Amino acid sequence: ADALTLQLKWVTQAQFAGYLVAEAKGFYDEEDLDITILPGGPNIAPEQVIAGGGADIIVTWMAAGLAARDTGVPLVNIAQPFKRSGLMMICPTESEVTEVADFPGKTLGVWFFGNEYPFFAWMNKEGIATDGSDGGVTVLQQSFDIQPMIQGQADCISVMTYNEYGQALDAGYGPENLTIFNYTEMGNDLLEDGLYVLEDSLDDPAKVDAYTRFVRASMKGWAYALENPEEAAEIVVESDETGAAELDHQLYMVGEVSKLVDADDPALDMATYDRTVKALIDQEIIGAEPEGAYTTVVTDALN
Amino acid sequence: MTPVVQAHNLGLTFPTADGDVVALSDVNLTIEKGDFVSFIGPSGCGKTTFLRTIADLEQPTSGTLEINGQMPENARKDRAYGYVFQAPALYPWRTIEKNVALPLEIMGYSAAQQAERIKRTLDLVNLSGFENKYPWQLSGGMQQRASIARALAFDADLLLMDEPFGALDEIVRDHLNSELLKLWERTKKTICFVTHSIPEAVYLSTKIVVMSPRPGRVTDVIESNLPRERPLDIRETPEFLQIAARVRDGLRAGHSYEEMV
Amino acid sequence: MTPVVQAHNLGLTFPTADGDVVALSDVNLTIEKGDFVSFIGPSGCGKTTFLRTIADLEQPTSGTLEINGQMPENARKDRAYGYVFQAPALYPWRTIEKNVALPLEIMGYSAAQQAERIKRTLDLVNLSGFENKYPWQLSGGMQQRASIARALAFDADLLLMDEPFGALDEIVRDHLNSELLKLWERTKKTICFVTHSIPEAVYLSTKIVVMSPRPGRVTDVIESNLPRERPLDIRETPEFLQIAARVRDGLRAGHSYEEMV
Amino acid sequence: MNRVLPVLTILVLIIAVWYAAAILMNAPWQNTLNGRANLTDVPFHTFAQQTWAQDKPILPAPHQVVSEIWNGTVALEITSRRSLAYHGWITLSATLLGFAFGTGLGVLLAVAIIHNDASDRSLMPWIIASQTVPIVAVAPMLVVGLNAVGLTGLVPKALISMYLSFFPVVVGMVKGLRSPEGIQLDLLRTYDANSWQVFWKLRWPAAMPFLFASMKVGIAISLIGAIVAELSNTAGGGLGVRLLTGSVNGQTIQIWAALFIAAGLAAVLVALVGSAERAVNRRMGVRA
Amino acid sequence: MSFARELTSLQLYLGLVGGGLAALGFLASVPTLGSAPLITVFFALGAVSLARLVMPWSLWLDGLLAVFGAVALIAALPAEGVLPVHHWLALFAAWAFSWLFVERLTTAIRQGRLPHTGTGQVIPLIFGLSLLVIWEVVTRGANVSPVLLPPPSAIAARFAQSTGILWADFVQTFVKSVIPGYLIGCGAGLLVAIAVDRSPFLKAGVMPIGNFMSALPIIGIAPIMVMWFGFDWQSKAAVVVAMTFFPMLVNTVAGLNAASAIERDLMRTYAASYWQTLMMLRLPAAGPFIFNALKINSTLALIGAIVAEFFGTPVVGMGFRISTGVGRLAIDLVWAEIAVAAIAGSAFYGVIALLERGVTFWHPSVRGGRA
Ligand SMILES: Nc1ncnc2c1ncn2[C@@H]1O[C@H](COP(=O)(O)OP(=O)(O)OP(=O)(O)O)[C@@H](O)[C@H]1O
Ligand SMILES: Nc1ncnc2c1ncn2[C@@H]1O[C@H](COP(=O)(O)OP(=O)(O)OP(=O)(O)O)[C@@H](O)[C@H]1O
Ligand SMILES: Cc1ncc(C[n+]2csc(CCO)c2C)c(N)n1
Ligand SMILES: [Mg+2]
Ligand SMILES: [Mg+2]
Repeated sequence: ADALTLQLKWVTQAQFAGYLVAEAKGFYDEEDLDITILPGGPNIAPEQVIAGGGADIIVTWMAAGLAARDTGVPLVNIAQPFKRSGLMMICPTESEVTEVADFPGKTLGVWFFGNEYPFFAWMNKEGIATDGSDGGVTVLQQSFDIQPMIQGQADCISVMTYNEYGQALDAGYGPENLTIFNYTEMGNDLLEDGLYVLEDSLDDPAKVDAYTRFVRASMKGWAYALENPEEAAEIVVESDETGAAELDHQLYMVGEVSKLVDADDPALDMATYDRTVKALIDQEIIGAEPEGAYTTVVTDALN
Repeated sequence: MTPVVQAHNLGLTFPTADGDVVALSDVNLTIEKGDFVSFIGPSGCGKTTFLRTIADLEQPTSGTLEINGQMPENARKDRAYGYVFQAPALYPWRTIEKNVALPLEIMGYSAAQQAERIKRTLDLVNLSGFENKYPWQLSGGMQQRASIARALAFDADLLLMDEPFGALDEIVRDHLNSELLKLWERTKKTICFVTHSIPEAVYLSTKIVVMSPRPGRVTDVIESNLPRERPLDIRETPEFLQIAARVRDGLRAGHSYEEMV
Repeated sequence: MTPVVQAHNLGLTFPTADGDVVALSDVNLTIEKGDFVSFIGPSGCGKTTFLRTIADLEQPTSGTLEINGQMPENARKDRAYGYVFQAPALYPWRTIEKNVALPLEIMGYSAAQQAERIKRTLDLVNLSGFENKYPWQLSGGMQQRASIARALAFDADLLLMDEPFGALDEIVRDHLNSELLKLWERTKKTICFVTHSIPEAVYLSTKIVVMSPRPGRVTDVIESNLPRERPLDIRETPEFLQIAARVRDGLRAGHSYEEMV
Repeated sequence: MNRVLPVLTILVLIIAVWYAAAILMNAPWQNTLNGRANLTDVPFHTFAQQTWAQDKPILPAPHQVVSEIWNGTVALEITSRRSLAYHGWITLSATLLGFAFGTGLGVLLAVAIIHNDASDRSLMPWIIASQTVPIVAVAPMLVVGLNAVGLTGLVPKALISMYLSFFPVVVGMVKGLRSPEGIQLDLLRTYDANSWQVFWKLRWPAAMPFLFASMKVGIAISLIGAIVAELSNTAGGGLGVRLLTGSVNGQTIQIWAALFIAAGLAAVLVALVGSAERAVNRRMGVRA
Repeated sequence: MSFARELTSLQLYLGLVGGGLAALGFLASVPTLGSAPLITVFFALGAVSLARLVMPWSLWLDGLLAVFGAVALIAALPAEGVLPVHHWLALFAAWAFSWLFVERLTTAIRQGRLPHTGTGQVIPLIFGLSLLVIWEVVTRGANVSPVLLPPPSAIAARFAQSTGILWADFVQTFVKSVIPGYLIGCGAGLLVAIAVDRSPFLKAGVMPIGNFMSALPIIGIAPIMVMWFGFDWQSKAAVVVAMTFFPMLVNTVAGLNAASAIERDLMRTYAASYWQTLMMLRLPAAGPFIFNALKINSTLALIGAIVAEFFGTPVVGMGFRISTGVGRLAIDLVWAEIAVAAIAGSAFYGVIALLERGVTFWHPSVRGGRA
């Protein structure tokens, strides 16, 4: 069997249900693959791991992937199961933010570590300063939960529809006492979880074949997960070595993720790709239009 | 006149892990003003303990002890005595001058008084010129003299000295012995002096207390009839040798090799 | 016969931060086999330094020094001497027995030889029964005797002893002095002995070396004509007192208060 | 009894303050919750109990932490991924391996330093500087770098533990191996002992108290190292990962439970070194 | 052989290794003569140094050889690809010469042939520079990905470019979090120690707990502190306070007991008051212990503040930059921050150590030479 290592972008959770299910249900075995799935975390940069040879394939957000490519890690997108963004910014009513025009002078929580690009692209588009100057917003490096909102340390915080937003709902927040800025609905979404490999590995047809089988099995995993959310949530909890994943929450997450993933077609959507590239160039995060940052050989081979 | 020290059936027992140690037992002793009393005896016989009890650093477990007619604690609070420990116990972060100043600062002497007394006592022990040195820059003998200066700096009438010259060679010792005698004559202080040396005890004292260990007790009190004026060569006179012999006999009686040393 | 120690214009200067210290200057001395030589002199006159130079623990800066006709370094490598330091320097993690065994282990004696020698030397210094005690369980005097046993355990013909009895009281000292004399007579060792005590020096020695400081030098070498057999009360004889007086004069000449102590 | 009573008093005091603080710190959120549920006029003792029973409190009450620990250890099979004993074991093995590496390295460096002047002069300042490098910052990169050369799992964590724990050992052992006085060294010189004999018969035994003092600090620091390493290496679990995931999911009770297990582990480890010390002391005849 | 006898066996061995490797390297570079002329020259000179066996060879020549080797190597580093195999010999030879130089310098200082001040400080510098050269040559010569470990030159370049950011981060972390946290933590530890010391009951109760706490992984409270005290510097200072408090408490309590019985008895004979005894005897005697804690804490404080910044900060601070820098693969900036942290930490430690020398000048460990 071909051995491949997959580095996830975050801790084991239903955000990665497709891969975990594919592994648990033996879909990878069926494709004669031996997959090792490595959990990530707030201090693990998948781009660095793959550059160091610690992984063959990584799950990361496109903005981070392209930024890494610009710094000299030649990442190539081979598939894009997530079609839409799950990123939102939410502001409780107490913050008195109801529209973008209310932002100046407010404190906004943002995740860094490669997750910050969509926010800055949005602010860039709105012309709101983020460098602490007058008339701009104050940015906080937000922890990965909703505490800053509960405690009133930030006026608005970043959430993922499938994770922190659920925590907010659990804590008694809801559409009635929140203003929600959904990046997808605003047309500000940048591509999120995609699969990336190193460019030179694509020169090897055997590798390309292995990637193709990997993507095929993974998509089968996604399809299965979306059809059987309970079982998928159980598999996620079962796969979590840290024992921190909670079944209810994972079930919620599978449900939300299903709204973002297209289990039938992992091909890259070029319109969103172009928007992502443009946003990065506008912010000068990357210097120029990237060449060869994606390939369709894998997705083309699927059919 | 009330005696300076009056011990009556004084006893002191240290409870320790392997049983009680009787450091002092049934000690009866009276020291009058102006006496120069030497304590001599084998190691562990309670000399230091007795001095410490006078100084209210140990509490007697039986009998009574009065200093100037009052309880040792009150005498201590009256700053009735100066104590010279067996080790110099100078504070290494203070210069010699500042070490001598320590009791004066504590007792609230004015800066001018302090300066005057420091100068006088350092002169007395021959340490002028070393005011600004730190203790570790001085030899052991110089340190010991500085600690004597410190005890003399405030005018306590009673001086408790625990083997102050133990670390010094014979010549220096002779010199300091005669200086001490002169000081005692001039100031009429009362002095309690612990020593291991028989000639020293005999040379200095008006009264020699011989002690013996296990339990610590007084075995002999020898009144010396030597004149107050004592040139160094008095030590070759028959009177001197006779007292020395009596002290030596008393000491030897309290000794037995196997257990002590 | 080659002398055991032969020093010729020996000098030793320590360079220090505030200038050179001349610890030994122009020392000329010959010590024959079987001599008992005492070194006496005020603090800092170089007694310890001289012993350490013999032992190859310090390097002379001028002149020559031969031990048994060879360089001190070679003598040390031949294990020509046993050294008793001013402090006992016992290793606290070794029992008395193991402390005495230390040189034997290093010199590669067999277990049986070690056991035999330990027993013999501990007997000699009256410490039988304390083999398995640790140093802190012994009094200062017992510790000092253990360190003497350690120096005697291997049969060096030369014994260097630096104030071995400094910490002991007079009675114990008397006892050990006569034991040491007996040992010396029996084994015919050569002994170099540093002391502060005039009676001790006179009582023990065949030769007394009087030293004086700044610069450290030998001011007098007194050959003693006392008989080899010396009861303790020899110390009251006129011959004894006469030698003692000469030593005292020699000492006093090298002394001056202001600078030394 | 004389020693237990004061400690107990202080402990009781701490717990009392803790409960009070839990009420105070959790009150604002409880008020929001009650307000939302239209609960008014909640009597104080009910309110207090509410603040001690929140799901994600700012400060969990002591009994919440204790029950989390109980549920995570005794009430679970030890092999379960949710078992705190399991995670504790993972952290412990990294700690012990790192401690062994660190002590070994520390002793070796100390030996080099005392025997070679050039090592002393060139190494010491850098050893101190090494500890001013924020290892937490280097750890993630180190984990990736070691991964690149094929080292994964326990070893990277142990190396980070080592990095922190060798320091007290070097410092202590340099002091300890230099602690023999001149006269004790001179004694061996008079026997013409070689440097091997000087080391084993004098320097090493003299350094024992320093070694144990350093090891007590070192083992506690090793544990910190293992936890820090786990913050950058979530694969495989461990108490650090529990801390991290607790923080990521806002599970405060989980954070506190992991913290307490770590604390208990540290205490046990330090106590173990302490008893090893006493055993060695007894063999070396140290005064009780 | 007589000249070689002036060297220790280690020095002789290093000289032979350096010279031998250079000779070997020279032979290996004959086929490609001229491709890296500086390295070839270095090899030749290194081989010539074997002459030390038959003639005097100054230690300064060894120093020059080491420097020349380092310069030649760095000049020969390829822009792409890896260093030719035989050039690695130059690295080992240069290392041997620099080590030899350090050894001989040390010997010369010890024997009084060179002044202690000045030259003494050079030795650790040479050692550090050697490490940097090795780092540079290995990362660039072996083509290590800059995303994993950038060469020092790249870090230095980034440092020079980003002084503005680095300064702002330094102010946020060091000036705003570390310094106040350190002062409060150490101050509180000292005061509590004095308070606890007055009551035997308190002491018996607090000390075991304090000992226990000082062994705990206090770093773990960082997320909690961020939760309690917010994102800004206050939560970082709180972590620093918690980390520095217990070492100071434990050390000070031990230090207050450091005055010997006889020194206390002396105070008793003067009927000195509690405060007089504290100020004139016990605090000065505790000085070395207090400074010990101050030194330990100086390294702990910075680490604590940086960890705390991993759990939420405003968008400035060394910990923020480090954690987000890794995410953005700005690894050279991360190392520049690490360099700032190491420099600041070492300087902090150095200042405390200097203070210690001044204040506890009387203590044998200070009097007796190097600390
Ligand atoms: N704090 C103590 N606890 C227990 N035993 C003590 C204590 N202090 C002294 N002793 C014991 O009391 C006895 C008398 O001791 P003390 O120090 O008074 O003797 P000393 O005559 O001064 O001896 P030395 O000449 O050696 O100074 C000894 O047996 C000693 O061991
Ligand atoms: N290592 C050293 N460095 C500098 N000076 C030294 C050293 N050792 C000894 N001295 C000095 O050399 C002189 C002789 O010292 P030495 O120890 O030989 O005297 P001593 O006669 O043994 O004195 P004591 O009777 O006090 O033991 C003294 O002035 C001393 O300060
Ligand atoms: C450039 C240079 N290289 C090596 C050493 C020597 N050295 C320093 S630390 C160490 C490890 C063990 O002590 C060694 C061998 C030096 N001083 N300078
Ligand atoms: Mg005494
Ligand atoms: Mg001496």
